[in-house]
Amino acid sequence: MIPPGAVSSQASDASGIVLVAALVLPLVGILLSFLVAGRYTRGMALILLAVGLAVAAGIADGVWRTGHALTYTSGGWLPPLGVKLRADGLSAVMIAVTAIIMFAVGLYAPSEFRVRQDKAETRRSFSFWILLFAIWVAMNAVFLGNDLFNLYVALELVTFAAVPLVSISGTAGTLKAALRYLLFALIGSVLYLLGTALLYGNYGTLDISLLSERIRPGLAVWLSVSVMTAGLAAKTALFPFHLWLPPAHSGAPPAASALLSSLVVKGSFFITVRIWFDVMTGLTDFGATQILGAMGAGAIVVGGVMALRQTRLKLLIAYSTVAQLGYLFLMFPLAAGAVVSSGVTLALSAGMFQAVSHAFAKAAMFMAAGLVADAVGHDRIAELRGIGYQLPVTAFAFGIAALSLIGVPPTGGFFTKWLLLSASVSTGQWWWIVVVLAGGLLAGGYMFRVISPGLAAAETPLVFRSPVSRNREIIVLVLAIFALLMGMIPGTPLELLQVGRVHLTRAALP
Amino acid sequence: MSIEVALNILTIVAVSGGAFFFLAGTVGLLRFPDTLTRLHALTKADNVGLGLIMIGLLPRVAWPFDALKLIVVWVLVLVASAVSSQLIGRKLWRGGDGS
Amino acid sequence: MNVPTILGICAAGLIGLGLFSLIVEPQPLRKILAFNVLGNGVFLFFGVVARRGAAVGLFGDPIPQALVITGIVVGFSATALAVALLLRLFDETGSTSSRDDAQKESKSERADS
Amino acid sequence: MTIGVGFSVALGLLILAVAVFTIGTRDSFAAVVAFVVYGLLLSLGWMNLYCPDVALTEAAVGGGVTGALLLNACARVRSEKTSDFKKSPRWIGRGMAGLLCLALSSGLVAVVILLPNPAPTLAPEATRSLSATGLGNPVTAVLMAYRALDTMLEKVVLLLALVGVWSLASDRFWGGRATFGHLPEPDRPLIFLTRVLAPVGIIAGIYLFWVGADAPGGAFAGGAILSAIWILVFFAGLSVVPAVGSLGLRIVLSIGIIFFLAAGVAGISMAAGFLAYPEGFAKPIIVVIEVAMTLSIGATLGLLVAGPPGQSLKP
Repeated sequence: MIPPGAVSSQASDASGIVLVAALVLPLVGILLSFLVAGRYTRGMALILLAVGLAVAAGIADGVWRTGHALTYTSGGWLPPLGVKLRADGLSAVMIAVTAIIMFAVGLYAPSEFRVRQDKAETRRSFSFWILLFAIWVAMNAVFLGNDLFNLYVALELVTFAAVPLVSISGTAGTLKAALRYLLFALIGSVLYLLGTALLYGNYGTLDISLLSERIRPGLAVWLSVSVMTAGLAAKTALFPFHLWLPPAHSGAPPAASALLSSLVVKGSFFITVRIWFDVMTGLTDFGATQILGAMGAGAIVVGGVMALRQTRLKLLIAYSTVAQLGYLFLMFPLAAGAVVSSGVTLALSAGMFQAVSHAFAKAAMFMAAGLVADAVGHDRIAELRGIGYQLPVTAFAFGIAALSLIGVPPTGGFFTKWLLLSASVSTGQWWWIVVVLAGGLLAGGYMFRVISPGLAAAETPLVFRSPVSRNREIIVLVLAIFALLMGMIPGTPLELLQVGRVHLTRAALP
Repeated sequence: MSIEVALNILTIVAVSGGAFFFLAGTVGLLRFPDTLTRLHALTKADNVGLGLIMIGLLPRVAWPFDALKLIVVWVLVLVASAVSSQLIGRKLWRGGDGS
Repeated sequence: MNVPTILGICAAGLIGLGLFSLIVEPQPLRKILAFNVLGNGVFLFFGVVARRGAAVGLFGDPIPQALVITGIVVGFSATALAVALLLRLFDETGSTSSRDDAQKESKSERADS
Repeated sequence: MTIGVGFSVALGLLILAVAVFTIGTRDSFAAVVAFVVYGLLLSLGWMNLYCPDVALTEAAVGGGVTGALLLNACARVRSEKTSDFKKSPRWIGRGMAGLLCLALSSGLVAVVILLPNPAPTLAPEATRSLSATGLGNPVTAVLMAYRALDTMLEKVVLLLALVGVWSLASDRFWGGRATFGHLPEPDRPLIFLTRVLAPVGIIAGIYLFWVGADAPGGAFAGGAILSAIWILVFFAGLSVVPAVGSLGLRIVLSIGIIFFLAAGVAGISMAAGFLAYPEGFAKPIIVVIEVAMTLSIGATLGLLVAGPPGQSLKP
């Protein structure tokens, strides 16, 4: 059926069908683990996650080969009436990262989430796998959405998938953390929805591409972008809205923490990028982006200082997430200060590169911390002396991830910082250089606090409660190596990130 | 006087009367001293008020479906309010607090 | 002044009230109520937009109406999840407060910055 | 028109007043009751804006089921029913928050007054494409055809909320039944009411969903009414809440998504694409999906109010 007003050739872009697969696959996973939960879940999950890798590769390949964004119009109803899915370079990269980390988490997921042959489904096994798929569909929906309300639903999917993961262990502390997280997330999404309403009321469309053509500066746009950004910042745990993150991320089981810290917070960040770069094309106000950058700088400093003061490994990693999220927001002032379009590209690449390399490094770190905590039964840093000799693979993986967060060459983190610094230099905003360097020093400091006792010789070896699975150690190591590789093969991902960008600074161009 | 005018007058009188009873019931709810008397004011006055409004509206709607819907609504509200006030009263009788 | 404008001003008031209560209210149950007041304000704003978009014989633009219906159900889901968390927390600790540790943290943070 | 404007002013003031009371009163129970009133007044507001579909959904979900949920919660945390202002931020913090919210409200008022004239609208597009869907109610067409993707994902949100609520159970009760906290012994009048209301409610729910294709109504309003009846049946003790481990229950809960997804995928080969319906069959397919959705919504809303399982199957 070709609806009136729809252009058939665009209505079902054949190559765009792979975008649908990225949504349908995890949905099937949710339904199957809801209905036939039990001992088949894990095997089924791993198959679906492996197919997911192929789908992600297909999207990246499609975007790369065609050189422009893939689109798919749901139901053949063209915007503004209908909803369009769109994968540009940013989406393709984030979908691929999500698929890789999902697969790793699926393999890593500890035995408490598996169901033995003779046992019935447990609460944790039931919830965990459904929520894993839920995070997957939510993230893919965020990355593919090209419609503000569709993105709202995707944001809510993220919330409803992430909050129960925080409280899955059911202790009072995690319940508290989950409730606080939920309340923050709800404020965030309702503010985002308010901004959506303002934009629709003024421009009569929710489609990002159409909106960017119609949008004109004015009170309504200014107000809607402010409330949306504030809401999304609350969901991303950007300083000063970061208080919910450390207890939530450190209280969850390690497999869940890895998802929350590496992916979930990037969802709302990604939508912020969409709004500032794609909706507000060329309207970004330099002063406003300085505020966003200042919040990022605050996050880097406060997160770093707080991480230095932690005595528990998982809390330290969680505070390091607060700090690392700060770097993401430096891209807004750097892009707004750019006078040529390549400067915008540089800033955008720096931010997205940080998102990706932090995702790998942080997932590896939380999983490594989980292995350590499983083995010795606690995560008190002071009592982990000599762990490096007893769990060399895990410690090595943790070390690589730490080097990437600090920004030591040749890791992905180094490359990110290098991009940020060159963007700061080229736009003459020297103050961000200070922040980036200070952040690196702080990261060096708090990571040293973990690594130094870990590599010290202990008089008595630590007693392990349970042996550490070699396979799980290798998964962690592979993720850490991804964080490392990001710094060595920067060419292709950088070009891929640029595919489908409608550039960018209309204001910057004469 | 045509039938239409008569129906109009019926509607005006009945709906105004109904509104008055609602008002009286609400004043009772706010001014009476304890739960039982408030309950009394509310249920009595509101049921009469609703009945009057229904009578006033019946000539305004299409026969038979919309009118039947109105009547069903009225009956359901009567049953629900009777039962809920009964439940509140019973709770009080068994020694709940009267606040 | 017409009907949509009046209800739009009402929506603006509800949004401010709800957000204020959400920020300052310490009790989670009251925060949940505030979230609902705020959410309904946003929905009402959509309704104003819908009504203003009346055209071609329709009394309003159907798109925002459909968005609100979706939004109401999502808002209810959120309320249900929050209430379940709160009740479980209450069973576990005898209190619904999610704040005490937050205040401690913010205090210690103020101390070092 | 002036009487209409006067009515709107009064209604708007009343809504604001009830909202102020909801937020300001110290007694949480009174606040919840006021919130239910607020929901009902908002339904009137929606009728005032000529949005009957939203009014129905708001009355059923926003006021009704949410009210039941919050009242139940309030009764269970009775011991701390008064709002504790000592713990709230100091007056400087409150003042800052107040100023911020006042600024937001003022900005919004300005935006409302400055909204463009004529207002941008998709009503013409929505009407023009209506014939292709075979539906008469444009709101249903938006939900089930134009923006079907959102509706489907939102069904997933609803299911996830339930999974989240269930995941808060104690491990020992897993597989068991939800308990609504602890229900009191049902009273005889309540049982009588339920017996009278249940058949009427089921008919009303089905009717609302059925007319939704062409008139105000639809799966959400219908499902909400079915759930309300279901909750009443539990309260009256006429039936037990199904166990979370029951496969039948899980099929009912997910059948809306399953049908939606199946129709969507079938559209790839049999129609213009994902979530497109084949020409001439749009309406029957939509109705079938809506039947499944109404069932799923009713069951999910009811179980969301019932809470996590708190009673194991084996005593």
